[in-house]
Amino acid sequence: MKMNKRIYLDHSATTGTKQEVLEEMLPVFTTNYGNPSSVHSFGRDAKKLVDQARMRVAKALGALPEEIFFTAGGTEADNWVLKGVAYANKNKGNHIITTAIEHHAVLHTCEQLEKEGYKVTYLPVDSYGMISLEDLKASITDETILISIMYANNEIGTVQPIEEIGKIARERKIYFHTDAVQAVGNVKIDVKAQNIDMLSLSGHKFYGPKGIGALYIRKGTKILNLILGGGQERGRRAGTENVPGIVGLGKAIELATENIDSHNEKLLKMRKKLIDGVMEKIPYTRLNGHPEKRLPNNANFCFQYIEGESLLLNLDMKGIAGSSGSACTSGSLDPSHVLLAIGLSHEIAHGSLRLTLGDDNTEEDIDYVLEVLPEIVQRLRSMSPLYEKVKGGK
Amino acid sequence: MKMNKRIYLDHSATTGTKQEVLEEMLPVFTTNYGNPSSVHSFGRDAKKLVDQARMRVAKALGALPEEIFFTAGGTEADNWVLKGVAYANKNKGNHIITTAIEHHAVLHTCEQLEKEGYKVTYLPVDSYGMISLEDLKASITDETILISIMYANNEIGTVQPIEEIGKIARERKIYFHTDAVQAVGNVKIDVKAQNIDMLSLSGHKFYGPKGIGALYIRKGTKILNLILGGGQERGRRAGTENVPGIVGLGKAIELATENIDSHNEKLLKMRKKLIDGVMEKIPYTRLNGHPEKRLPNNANFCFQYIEGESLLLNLDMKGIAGSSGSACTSGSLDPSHVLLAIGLSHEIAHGSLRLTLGDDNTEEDIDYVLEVLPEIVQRLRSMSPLYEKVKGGK
Amino acid sequence: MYSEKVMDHFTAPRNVGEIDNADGIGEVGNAKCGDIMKIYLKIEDDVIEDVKFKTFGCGAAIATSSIATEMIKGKTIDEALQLTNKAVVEALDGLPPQKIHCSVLAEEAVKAAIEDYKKKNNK
Ligand SMILES: Cc1ncc(COP(=O)(O)O)c(C=O)c1O
Ligand SMILES: Cc1ncc(COP(=O)(O)O)c(C=O)c1O
Ligand code: FES
Ligand code: FES
Repeated sequence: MKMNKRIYLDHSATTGTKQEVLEEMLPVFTTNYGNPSSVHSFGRDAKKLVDQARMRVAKALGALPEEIFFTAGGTEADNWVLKGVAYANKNKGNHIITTAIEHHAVLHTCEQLEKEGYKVTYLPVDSYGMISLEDLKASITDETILISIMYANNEIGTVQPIEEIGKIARERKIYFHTDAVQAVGNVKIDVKAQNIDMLSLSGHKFYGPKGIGALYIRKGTKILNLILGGGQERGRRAGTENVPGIVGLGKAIELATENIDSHNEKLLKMRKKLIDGVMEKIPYTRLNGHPEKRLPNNANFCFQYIEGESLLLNLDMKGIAGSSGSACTSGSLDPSHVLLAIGLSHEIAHGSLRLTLGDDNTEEDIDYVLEVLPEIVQRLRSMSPLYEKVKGGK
Repeated sequence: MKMNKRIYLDHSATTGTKQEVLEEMLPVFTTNYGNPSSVHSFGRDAKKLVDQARMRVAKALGALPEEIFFTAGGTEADNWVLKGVAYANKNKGNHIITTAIEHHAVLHTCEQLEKEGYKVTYLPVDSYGMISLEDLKASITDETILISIMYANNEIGTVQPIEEIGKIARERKIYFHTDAVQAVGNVKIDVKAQNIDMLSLSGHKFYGPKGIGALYIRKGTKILNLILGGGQERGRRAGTENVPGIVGLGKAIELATENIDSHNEKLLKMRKKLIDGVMEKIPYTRLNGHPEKRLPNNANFCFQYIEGESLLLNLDMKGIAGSSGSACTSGSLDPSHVLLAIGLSHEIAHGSLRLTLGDDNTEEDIDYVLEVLPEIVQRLRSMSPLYEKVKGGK
Repeated sequence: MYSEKVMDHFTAPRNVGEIDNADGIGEVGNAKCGDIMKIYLKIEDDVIEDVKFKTFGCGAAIATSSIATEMIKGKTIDEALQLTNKAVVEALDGLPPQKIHCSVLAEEAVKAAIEDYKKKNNK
């Protein structure tokens, strides 16, 4: 099969590493390859690089450098927060509040904690994927030790009222963690102003490398370690530092936060064109997520009567890379828990398509999608026993 | 300070990434940057790369590809084994056997498990750093669920009788894990022939990238997950795969195992020259570790009457990078637990120097060390109140 | 992920559509992933003269529907009843393990359509 175009519209799954980021990483592989724990010059050079990256991450979040801890990614950061805070604060209580639409890194860790005797409240969301602050307040008990609510959802892009949540948590003296893996680079973050106590991020979501992330932990937060061993990261996270990854993460977050306004402006314009075009050209289509309070790069649709995987495969053959919350793509039996949580039926959730824009996309990419997608949907619908009934009924 | 030479003799701390390894990684950052879980061509390309790397790792160990799981490094692999096996086999027993000279990734996790009610036996070692098989047999009880013994020690280089340990474990139907972080690339490994059930490794110790490692888990082994979240690594280790890191690890382990004979021959020759030279030129010196059963790249000395950190700093000023088990370099109050376990006094352990050779070293490097080191030791000794007494007594 | 054969039947599915006044119609749903397959048969003298399908499902579901219709066309209903999901998977040069259940859908849809025909004709 000859493929002329490759249009990547799956930036929420992962992004390519920017050239400028890679260039800072390269000498760290082959020249400044020392172990930051070593006493000699190779080690000191490496340590300087790690310190510089830590400062860059801190600056991007409005945190102090000593509040930043590097991890192997967003998943490890999420696991660390939940277990670390739960185990360290057992004496204060055993209740955790989160939402029904968190990433599995949070949800599966919560389920594990439930098995160990912790109580977890999974806040519901409305049809836009928003939690209710009233629900949150009502769910707080004297036993509540942690509120963990994602900044922005990875599937439908809905952005939660983080500042308000932070205020409520601070008033009640409960730790507040936010999984900001999808938010960094798309949303302006200030952990102090927003009363965030802990925040997870992952390099490969904002044009940095894969396999590196960070956890911001406000000074004074009681949290146990997750990964035990050597004294790296000031005794909080063991394992030889991934120095090239850390350097890349530092550069990537600097670029992402410096350029956030122009980045967002460009993405919002493309997204509007995409959403308007799809909604206009394809009937029986629904936009998932909040119409305004959503990530600037996220478009998520449900096309009734068709199924996500066959849609993705067809798009792929036309060179377009997207994703779907369909059960058929996930290898699990149910479609995405996020789509179910916003109230979609299994059948509708089945036909979801997520297109997430990035810095490398152009207006022409959108034109091409708007040319190709309606045809594909039409073709799949013509094969669908469900669509037949609708047409018949018309 | 002008530095003419930089001679890296700290390859057990970390190695630089080989050019050939880096070259395979580069396109994965910027071109084949897909998420291996994605349905589209970017995802499939990434998945192919991960599968290829998994095959390379499997081949190097004599394992099956489906027995290899990628982690963020040796530390995570060690944490995973100990917690995962302990929690999964609670019903069978609560006793773990390890050694007094393991890496902290193993030791600190064992200490954590002890707090949770598990019993841990730390086998002692002889003055060469060898465990005794009789001790091992005697320490096995009906409650023993795991034997975790490192393949080769990171400080003194002593290589344990892995095959014999594997046999004992298999006969008693106890899981056997070995931390082979220092062994891979230096020692020939065959997990099936050696009856190894689990094995940890870390890319940056054999000219691969930092921040990537792997755990081999023999099919059928009962072990719980450590990092929870998405369904990556066939549901066993969550988190978006570090694809460039995985590709680099695969290439590095292939190179390391292909070239092991010539690598070892070269290192052994240099090491002999180094050890013979040092022992001959510097009095009151002791070689730590086993004289023969040791890693081909490891030389570890104790120079009486001087302290490791000042030695390292002096060497560093001459462009030589080494390491020490001195308390002053470790940030902890005690010198290396390994040096204490082989029976050294605090005072002697204080004066240790580890020089670990690598592919980039030459005979000239050794000549230079043999020229510079005796002078430095002499100078430091001349400043030492302890040495004064010795000389006085002569 | 998918074999060339699967991709071929997925991109150019054979026998898509409906048959007016079909002699037998089978519609089955896949309890596992919520997908639906519908098969229409035109039968004369217990021989399947024509067959069409419609499917709401993944790539594997579409490909299995397509090849299953090819495999039963021109066969007697007794022969068609012998069709197994295993035969369908083999004809497609295999399916990924998590997609085997999709082939069960094809087998069930064929059987349901023949049952429908038998019931209508009191056989
Ligand atoms: C919201 C959210 N949290 C956590 C993660 C996990 O990050 P990683 O896969 O980099 O570990 C992801 C991405 O996969 C995500 O989108
Ligand atoms: C024997 C041994 N085990 C485990 C580790 C931990 O590996 P890493 O630091 O890559 O996580 C090391 C190296 O630091 C080691 O030498
Ligand atoms: S029909 Fe859903 S997985 Fe195949
Ligand atoms: S004398 Fe300063 S730390 Fe040892």
